[in-house]
Amino acid sequence: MATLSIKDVRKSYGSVQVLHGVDIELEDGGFLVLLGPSGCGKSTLLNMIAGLDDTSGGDILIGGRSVVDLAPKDRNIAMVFQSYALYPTMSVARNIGFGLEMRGVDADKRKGAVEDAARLLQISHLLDRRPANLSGGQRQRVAMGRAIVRDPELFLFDEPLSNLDAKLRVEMRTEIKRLHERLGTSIVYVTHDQIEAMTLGTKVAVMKGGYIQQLADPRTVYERPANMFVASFIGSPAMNFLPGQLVREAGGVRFEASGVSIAMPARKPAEISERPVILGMRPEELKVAARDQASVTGVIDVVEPTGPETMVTVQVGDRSVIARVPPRFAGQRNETIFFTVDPASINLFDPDTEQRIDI
Amino acid sequence: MIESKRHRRMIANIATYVVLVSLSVFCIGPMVWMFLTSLKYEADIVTQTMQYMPSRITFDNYVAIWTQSGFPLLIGNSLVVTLLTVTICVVTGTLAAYAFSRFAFRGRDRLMLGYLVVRMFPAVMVIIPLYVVMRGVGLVDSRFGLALAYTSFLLPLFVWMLKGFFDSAPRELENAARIDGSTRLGAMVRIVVPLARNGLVASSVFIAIAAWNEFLFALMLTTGQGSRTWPVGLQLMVGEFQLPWGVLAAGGILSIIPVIVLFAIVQRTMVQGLTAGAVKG
Amino acid sequence: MTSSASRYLPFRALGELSETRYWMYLLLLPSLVLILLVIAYPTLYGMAISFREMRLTRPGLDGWVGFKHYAAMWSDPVFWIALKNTVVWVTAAVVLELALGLLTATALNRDLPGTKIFAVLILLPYFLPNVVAGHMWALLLDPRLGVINDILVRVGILQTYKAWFADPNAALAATILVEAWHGFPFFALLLLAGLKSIPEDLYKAAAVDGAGVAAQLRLITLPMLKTVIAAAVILRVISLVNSPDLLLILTGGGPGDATQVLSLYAFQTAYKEFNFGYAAALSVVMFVILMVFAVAYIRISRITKE
Amino acid sequence: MQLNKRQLLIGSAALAMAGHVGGARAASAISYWHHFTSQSEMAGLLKIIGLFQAANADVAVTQENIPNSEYMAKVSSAVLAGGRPDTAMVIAERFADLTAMEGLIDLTDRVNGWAGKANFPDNRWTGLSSDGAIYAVPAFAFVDWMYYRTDYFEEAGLAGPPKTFDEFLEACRKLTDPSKGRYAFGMRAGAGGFKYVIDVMEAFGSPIVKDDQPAIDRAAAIEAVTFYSDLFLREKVVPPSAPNDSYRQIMEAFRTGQTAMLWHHTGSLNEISGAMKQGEQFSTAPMPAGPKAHIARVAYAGNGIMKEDNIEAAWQWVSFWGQTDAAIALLEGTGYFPASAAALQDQRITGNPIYGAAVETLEFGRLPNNFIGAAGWSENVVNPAFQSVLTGQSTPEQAVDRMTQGLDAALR
Repeated sequence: MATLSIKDVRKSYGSVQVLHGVDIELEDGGFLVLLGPSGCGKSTLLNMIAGLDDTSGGDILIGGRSVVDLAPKDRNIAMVFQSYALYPTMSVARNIGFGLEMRGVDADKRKGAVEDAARLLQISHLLDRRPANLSGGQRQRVAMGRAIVRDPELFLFDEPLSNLDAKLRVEMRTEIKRLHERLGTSIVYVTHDQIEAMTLGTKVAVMKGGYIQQLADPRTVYERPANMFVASFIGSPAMNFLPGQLVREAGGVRFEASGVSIAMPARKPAEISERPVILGMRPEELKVAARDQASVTGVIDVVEPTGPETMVTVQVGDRSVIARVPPRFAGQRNETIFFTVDPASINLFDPDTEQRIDI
Repeated sequence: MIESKRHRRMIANIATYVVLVSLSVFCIGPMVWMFLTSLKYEADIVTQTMQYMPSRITFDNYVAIWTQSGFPLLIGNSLVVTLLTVTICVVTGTLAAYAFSRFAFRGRDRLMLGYLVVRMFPAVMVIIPLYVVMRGVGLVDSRFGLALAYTSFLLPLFVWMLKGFFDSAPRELENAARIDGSTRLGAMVRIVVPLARNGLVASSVFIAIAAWNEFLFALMLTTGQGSRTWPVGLQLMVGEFQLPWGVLAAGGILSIIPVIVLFAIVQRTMVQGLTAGAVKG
Repeated sequence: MTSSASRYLPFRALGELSETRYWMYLLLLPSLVLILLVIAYPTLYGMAISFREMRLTRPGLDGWVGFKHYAAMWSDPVFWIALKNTVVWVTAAVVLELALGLLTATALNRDLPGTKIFAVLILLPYFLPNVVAGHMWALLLDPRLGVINDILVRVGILQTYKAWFADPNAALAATILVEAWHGFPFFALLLLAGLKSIPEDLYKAAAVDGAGVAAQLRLITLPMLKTVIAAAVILRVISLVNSPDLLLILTGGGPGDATQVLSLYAFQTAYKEFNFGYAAALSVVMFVILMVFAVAYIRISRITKE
Repeated sequence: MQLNKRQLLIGSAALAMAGHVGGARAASAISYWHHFTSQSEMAGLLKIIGLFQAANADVAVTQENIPNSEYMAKVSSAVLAGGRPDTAMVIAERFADLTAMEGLIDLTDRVNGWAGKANFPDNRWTGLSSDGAIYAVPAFAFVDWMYYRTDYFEEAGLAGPPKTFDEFLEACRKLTDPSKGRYAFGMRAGAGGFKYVIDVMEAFGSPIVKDDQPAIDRAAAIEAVTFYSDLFLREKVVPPSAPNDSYRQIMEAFRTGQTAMLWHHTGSLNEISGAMKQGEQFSTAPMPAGPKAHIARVAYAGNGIMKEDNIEAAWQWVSFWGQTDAAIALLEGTGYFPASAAALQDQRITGNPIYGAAVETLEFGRLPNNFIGAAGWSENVVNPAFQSVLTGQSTPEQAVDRMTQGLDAALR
């Protein structure tokens, strides 16, 4: 168990810079998720933490110790790979125990450790098999077993669930969370799946184009995204964006757009200039209301019940807005519909910089 | 519809067999003839009336080639040279192929092309200077020297082939091993090489065959019986005053046998190796 | 760390070295040294003597002569014939080998029962030394004792035995046939490996889309095999251009100059006339031709790109 | 690092001195390169080695057989790059090349002090001497002659073997019967065929080289090439395979009865005798005479010394070949004629009628052309030039011009 500090880490291949000065601090026992679309640099960052890639600059400390000059084997880390990377020529038991074997742990101790890990992951009955004879979920467990048996300072996960089918993925996600809670070891976890990020992470780093867009706990990332990229990348359906105008009024400000008028409290309304902004609101924050309470007015376009809830696509002005409403929604296409919105849940963005505006 | 599909499939199968059978005849026919020839008396070969099946059979030709040509010695030399060539290629070539496969460095493509380029300079002209170099280090007329010379044109081939096999061995496995406590070298030896084993065998067989069959270098770089290889020995026996056809044919048949034995042993591995796509696991 | 660490100390040290940035160069070092010693020096030496007069039988004439040999080549009719023959011979042999190899690989790839036996039978010629193959075919095609003549006469294709190596065109064709026989299994083997790595789904998808056999070959098989074909062709071309063995045994370049190729011409110039300077110049020209071919070919087919 | 030939030679000589050829038992061990390959040749050679060893227990001979066609290639690379043998077989056609590349050691003083010298008439030495210096000891001779099928001749009503080219042509016409698959003459135009092309040219009065200058008489040479190629092209008295027929093919054609006449030397007598009956089926005769000259080659082959290291032992070995017992052992094994006049008087030769034609040929036979570059010119120019006449790719005029140009280049 250890803290992880990434300080101004950069990476370039020739003249192409793929990471621009990344800074991250992870507390002891924390769970850091690196989230972003492919090509954002998250896997490169993970490989550099592991020592599989060299850094072009900056420093990485695990448990306060700089590791940039250490070989992967000397960093006391364990890693779970996307393709599991099980050694096809070895039995499951030997796969799990390989790291101990490399470190010269004697056979008896190794056996005990492997069995403990297997029990924890419920794969004791598979120990004699070859990886080729395992199902996807089983391989995943073996890969994790190989990581935990070593009791490292830091776990690294590289998109470990992306090769599993949807049902298994949910199952394994829970499993990983349970493991983390039991072992308490710090974890760095790379994924492009925002649900994994939300469910697993104590800290989420959203990355794009080699920059960290936002580094915060999952709730903050979801509710107070730093910019429009983060806002749209996280959440499904995505956050609704409506361009409009910010107007000052007594006791606060008001957002005005075609079919939309929302009053918002502001700490210092006097300092806010009247300007065009983009309003962002999560679909679940749109609550169906009576006409006289309405702050958003639109016409129903599509109604999609999913079972636990219903998605309604509404035409607001010249924009499409999605609302997540209770399951037994009775509205019809072309009916006019009214919503209220909790002003506290609303985010405003600068149309030019796409950054969040605090009011 | 189903009927016609089955019909079409059958036609395709028949066509496949026709192709395979005729190609086999094309390939094997000459060797069968060589075998029949090796069983005939010379008078039944050099004759005006063609004899298809030998009317009388003799094994004298085999006895003759075995006893008169120093055949066991020549074949032994060929084996040693082939083995040495494969060993040198495997040791140095595996390292190079691994480097080409795993490291992106400036000029990699150019260097790989360079490996190919060295194959291009005509053997005829390389031989004389090579002879000088070998002579300088006392390797003329030695099996090791000959193997070294073979390496010059077989190593590039080996590196090129093996790189492909390394490319298809997943990099993640190696990364996993490094994190598990192996060095790069350890990961290569323990994980990557075993994974590319079939490919290694296939590439080795290719160069072994080439070394086994080589003629020009062997002719020019060896003098004594001590290091002369089989193809040279055979050509030498043919010489100006010709070896009888039957004996020549017997020699030909004998020279395929070791290769067939080798191939029988490694065939499965080799085919698997050649067909190995990504190794999943 | 523990016992295993101290046991293999040299290996351990090498292992530590493998984590440094020098590792890559260390990996390349042995093969580079070998290639430089065994090939680069002799090659440069060979190039150097192409600018010298070096006739073993006229030691008095030794010395630098600049481009004399290259100029002589320009007006040497045999050189031009050999160049033409080399192009014809290599092209025809490689095309034939590629075609037969593709046919074989496609047939073997259908995995019908018995395929394994056929595969072994078809591969056998490749295992035969050139020397043996050459003499064997010399017997098969012999104008008096050759079984091929006998069969062709019996079947009625020929009236009388044909002297294959006595007629310029027949001689060239016959040597191409022998080379193809000897070399096509090489293509078959590589192409079969290539075919096996093409996902079955592609063919299924194409069949669903209504592509026939020809279209599947054109749209899937050939593009997917492109790299393998390119690599096989280039390796084969290099070895065919460079090795005179088969022709040395079968025809010695004759009749006339009908099967005279550059490698054989260089060999004869060097070892029959002892004119090493001119032979070296011929070799350099072959080298340049191969280089140009290889570079152009690699550019076009992009085989070094992944 | 750059090496010229001389440095190379010095370097390799030093190296050669440093590393002796093994041979722990005998006082000195010498190596001997030769191009004997057939069973009978090897048997003859081993017999000679046996005799030698019996007489000289302190010298061990290691023989290395090298195919005839690669012989000069090997020798030249040994000369160029080092690795010479102690002794080597030298045939007349290659003598000039070998001495020109400084491959042989001058033996004049040793030969002059040698008791056996008297057994060899002067013409035995000419082929193995250069500028008055002797470089090899004659051992045996290839005597050219003609084999012919006596039964076919009888069948065709021919009294005896042809004595002139006219008679030869006449006989050819009578002996050819394509319906029986029978041809009169086994022409060799494949490997080694140049020999007879040159013979015919000289028989028509065209010399090849005079005083180291090209001396081909264009008109005579064209006439000769026309005559010789017409046997194939117009008269069709030669098997259609002739352009690629080499030793093996002409021998097989004769042995299978396809051809009635064959030009070769005494060395093939054993092979033919093995296939058919001497006297009843075949006999031997001297080569027919051309319009201007009667040409048949008597090529003396000898043994030379290639390096100084073991020169005493090497000299013992090469001079041993000049002894009568050695010469007769070789003759009986192979049919190669002794070079020593003393051996020719031996009963084993004078008493055997089949050798009559050879003894007769010794009277008028010429030495082969012996100039620097002869071997390369013959093989690389004469052969393809003549073949291309046979295949219709060029005319006799073009072929002769090519030979002349090639000769100019070789001699310059």
